[in-house]
Amino acid sequence: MDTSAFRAWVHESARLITAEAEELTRLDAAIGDGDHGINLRRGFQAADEMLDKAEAETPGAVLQTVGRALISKTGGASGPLYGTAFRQAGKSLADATEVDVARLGSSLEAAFNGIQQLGAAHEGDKTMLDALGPAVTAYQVAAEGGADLVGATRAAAEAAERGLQETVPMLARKGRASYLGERTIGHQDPGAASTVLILRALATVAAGEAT
Amino acid sequence: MDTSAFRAWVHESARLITAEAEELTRLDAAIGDGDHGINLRRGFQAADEMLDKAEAETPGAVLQTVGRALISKTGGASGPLYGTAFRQAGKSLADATEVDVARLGSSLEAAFNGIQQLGAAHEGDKTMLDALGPAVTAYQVAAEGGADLVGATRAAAEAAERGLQETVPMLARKGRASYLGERTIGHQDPGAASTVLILRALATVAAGEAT
Amino acid sequence: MKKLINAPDDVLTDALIGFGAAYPELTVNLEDRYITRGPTAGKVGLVSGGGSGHEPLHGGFVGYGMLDAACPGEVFTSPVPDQLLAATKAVNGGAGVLHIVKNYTGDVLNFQMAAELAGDDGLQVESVLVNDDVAVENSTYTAGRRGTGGTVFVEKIVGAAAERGADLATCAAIGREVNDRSRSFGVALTANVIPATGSPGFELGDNEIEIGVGIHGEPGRARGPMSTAREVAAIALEAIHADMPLDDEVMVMVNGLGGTPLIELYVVYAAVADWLKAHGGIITRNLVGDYITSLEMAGCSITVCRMTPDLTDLWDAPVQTPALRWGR
Amino acid sequence: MKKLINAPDDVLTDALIGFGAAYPELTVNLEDRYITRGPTAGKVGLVSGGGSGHEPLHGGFVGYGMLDAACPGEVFTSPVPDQLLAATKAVNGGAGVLHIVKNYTGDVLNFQMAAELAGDDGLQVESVLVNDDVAVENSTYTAGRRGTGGTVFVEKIVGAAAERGADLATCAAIGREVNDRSRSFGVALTANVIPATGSPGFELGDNEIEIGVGIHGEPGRARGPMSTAREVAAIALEAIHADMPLDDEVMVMVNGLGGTPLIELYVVYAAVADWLKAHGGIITRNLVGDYITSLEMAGCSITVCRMTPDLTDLWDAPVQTPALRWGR
Ligand SMILES: Nc1ncnc2c1ncn2[C@@H]1O[C@H](COP(=O)(O)OP(=O)(O)O)[C@@H](O)[C@H]1O
Ligand SMILES: Nc1ncnc2c1ncn2[C@@H]1O[C@H](COP(=O)(O)OP(=O)(O)O)[C@@H](O)[C@H]1O
Ligand SMILES: [Mg+2]
Ligand SMILES: [Mg+2]
Ligand SMILES: [Mg+2]
Ligand SMILES: [Mg+2]
Repeated sequence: MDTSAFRAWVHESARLITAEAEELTRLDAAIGDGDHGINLRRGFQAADEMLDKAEAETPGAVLQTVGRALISKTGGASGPLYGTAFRQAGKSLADATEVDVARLGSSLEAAFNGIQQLGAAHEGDKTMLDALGPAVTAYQVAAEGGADLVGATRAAAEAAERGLQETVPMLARKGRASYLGERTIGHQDPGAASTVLILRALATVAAGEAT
Repeated sequence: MDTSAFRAWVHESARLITAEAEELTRLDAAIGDGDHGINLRRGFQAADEMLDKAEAETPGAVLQTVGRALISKTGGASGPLYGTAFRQAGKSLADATEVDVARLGSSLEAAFNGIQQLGAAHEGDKTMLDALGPAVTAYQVAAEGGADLVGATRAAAEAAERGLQETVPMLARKGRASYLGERTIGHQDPGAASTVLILRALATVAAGEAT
Repeated sequence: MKKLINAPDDVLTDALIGFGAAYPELTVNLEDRYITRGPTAGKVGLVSGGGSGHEPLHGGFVGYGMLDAACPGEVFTSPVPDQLLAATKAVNGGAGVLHIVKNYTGDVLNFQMAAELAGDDGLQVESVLVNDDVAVENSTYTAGRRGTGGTVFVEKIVGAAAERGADLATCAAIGREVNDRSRSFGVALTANVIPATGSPGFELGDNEIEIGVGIHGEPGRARGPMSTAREVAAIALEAIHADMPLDDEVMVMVNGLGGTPLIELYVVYAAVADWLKAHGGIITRNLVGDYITSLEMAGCSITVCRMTPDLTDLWDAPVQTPALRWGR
Repeated sequence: MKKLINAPDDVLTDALIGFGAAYPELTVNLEDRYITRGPTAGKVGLVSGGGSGHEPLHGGFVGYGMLDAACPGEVFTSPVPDQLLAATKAVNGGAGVLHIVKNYTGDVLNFQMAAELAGDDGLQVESVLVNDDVAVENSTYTAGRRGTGGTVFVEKIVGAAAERGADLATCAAIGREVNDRSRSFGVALTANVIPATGSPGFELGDNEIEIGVGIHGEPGRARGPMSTAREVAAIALEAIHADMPLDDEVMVMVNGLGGTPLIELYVVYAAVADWLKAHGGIITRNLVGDYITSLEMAGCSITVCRMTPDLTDLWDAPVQTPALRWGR
């Protein structure tokens, strides 16, 4: 994937999140404060616009620009978390102008670690990590099994989707949802749902299917 | 009517107003602020209790005690108006220990004048005067025609009831209802409705039917 | 009915007990139902009162620089002459007592009786009638305009004058001047619920507002569709402007009716400031918050007073009450 | 949705414009979204912030004796690091800046990032985390207790200390002490409506209350039947008492959540005073009113702080902000 593919990923993410903003907000209303879709729409639209104007000439620069934009514009818990994820992913790409399967894998891992360190959540706490964690693992398994970018990103997106479903029976232990304790059981985690969208956008772009 | 009959009138008025408080309040909610029943129940119950303790030994003293109690306890527009009515009626009886048809008639007229002077309303303004005015007239016509206390008070109560019905098409020009202008048309005036109850209590007592 | 009360009949007593506990610098007379800071020798005493449910009015305005006593009636019911008389006597410092009365038949009659009784007892009593609500046509066919937000301005400004030693006639004259220069207009988004009845004062559709509502939920000029803060501000200011030109130095109050979040009042204030600017008005002083409420009603009222340098000076004078404090 | 706004997306901007117009003594930076009174040379700068919808918190507490700047996020959404950083720089008087942060993941993370960025720029930044809400079990299985009413106490008391020249470490220590001594508990009678979504945060039956509700409408410990003010006060105080004994000198805030009439808060305050008296508590200071709200939610929260003579002295120190004023 080259710089323009990474730009396309961000654009497609913004498009999907905008389209699904109400659903994300609805999920957050059930176990949080009902603003996740609003927050991410604001953040990703800003990131997309900022990117249009920015001279980000490497994939790493693109992701770091997005990270900063998300941090500056999103607010809430998800802003710093996703912002950090994109910044760390971008940093891990250094100056590369072309990103191969392995490199993308380690940048996804860097994203995971960034969220993990900042938010101090663990898989099973019913957060975005419960979609991202399985996705990173599935990606790496696929890549080690010889999958190309298309296959590995599809595996990641699918694993994220399964991870999202697995948040349903979980009891939230981080973020605002944790105040609800038992009452979070039976609901999807909104952050896990947005992670699915971002990874779906990645798979779409890798497959060359983005609009 | 002797002192104890006047006491019985007050007691019967308090009973009727308490029984009809919700209906009076409902009428006031439609074109006022929904407290007429609450106000008068508070006022008449206080008057009734105060009378139990007071050494009012003439009909005039009874009515003046009631008037003072109504003024002290009712609040709203109706408190001073009814309070003044009872005080003026009481004053007009001076030291009489027994009140005959004619004397009761002039005390009702004193009550009317008291309200009229204090509130500066006229018949037709959709107030308690629209029940009391016709009642006073009917009482006097009956008395002049030779009716006894039973007949004259019955005539008064019946005329008040008709007067109340006639408030329905009227446009309120005094009190809180006046702010509604046209929107008062089609509703009974709450103060006219309470006047009917007080006069009905009088007729009941005069007929010796009070419980 | 969902209210933080113990029983509908106990609301006023319980609230007075709580108020007294919260403000130990004031005295609550539970027997005679008034709140006072006591008499000040040689100063005109200021007494106001009216039905409860408009808090902080009037109890919240008792204190240095404003009222000497407030007489709360039952919710939305005017106080009775006895309590007004007791309060009048309690704040008499020898220079007479001024009654500040909102123009409602009940308030007017009860204050009038109290004033007569006080006069019988040899007290000098004057009264100022506040009737600033332009939503009511001021005709001979109504009880006249209602007293609403202008009351806050009257109580503050006369309070300052009294504190500075103005005599009874002067206090009354200043009060009347403030009233003459003040106009209000209110809009409700939801109805309030009187504790004693437990049901809403009126029914409003999901997309309806009551335009020109009174502070007891008395219906107004008309119902209209829910509109923006800018439109609501324009409706209110146009109604006021039609009655009193707003193209000069004015003081503005954007007042919450009890159930409106403060953030919305800021939004309305921005719209009011904009409208006035466009019409040549200059806001020299303002209040934004809940000052004269209508229980939990959502909505706001806008009050404007055309200022003079003297009135501004009195407005700026120190005030120390539960609800208004500055300058000392 | 019935709100006095122009458009859901414009609420914060319009409110900031209105706030700025209403309080010309403060500066509203619309670009970077903060409210400030500017830096004071040699004084520790105090910055707080959080989602909007809790007015007067925090903007209403900017001024002499309290905050130097407040950063409002979108409604119920924490502010972003950029605005926190801009505000931090704007109030730096050379003695460092203290961040007062309510314990919500979003607030914590955004403030943390801002502090790091400020540190990179050579600024000295400390932060105090407020987590006073006993309705949340303080366990390793949650994000920890929420910051609610105690924030008002922390901001006022640290504000006084900073004004008197306390250094950054001392300000932070005092802030933590106030937080350690403060506990809150909230009860909702109705839900609020976020402008951007237009629908209630939760559904409550006609006879239900949410016990232990958060200031964003986060559900609490349990739902219960509608009960009296006395019972509500007892539920809240028992929950607090179980966590921190209330048998000593305390400051109490009875805070309205936005849609509750002031008269009801007085009734609750009477119940609180009664309960504390019966349990050996002595109220030495109090606040009754809307200080940290949740849009139009009906209900109240009760916050208690165990006082020391030093804290009382700082509490009594002069404060001049839109929402709290005394002593100068
Ligand atoms: N400590 C954390 N670690 C990882 N993810 C978290 C953490 N806290 C919250 N989240 C994620 O953030 C999501 C909520 O984001 P959002 O609604 O935008 O923020 P807020 O909770 O501040 O309103 C949750 O669904 C969860 O996935
Ligand atoms: N000026 C007046 N003259 C005579 N009766 C009046 C006048 N104003 C009001 N009333 C009567 O008072 C009644 C309302 O009484 P009430 O509801 O107890 O007082 P308030 O209007 O203060 O709430 C009206 O229905 C009307 O009959
Ligand atoms: Mg959220
Ligand atoms: Mg009435
Ligand atoms: Mg009334
Ligand atoms: Mg949020």
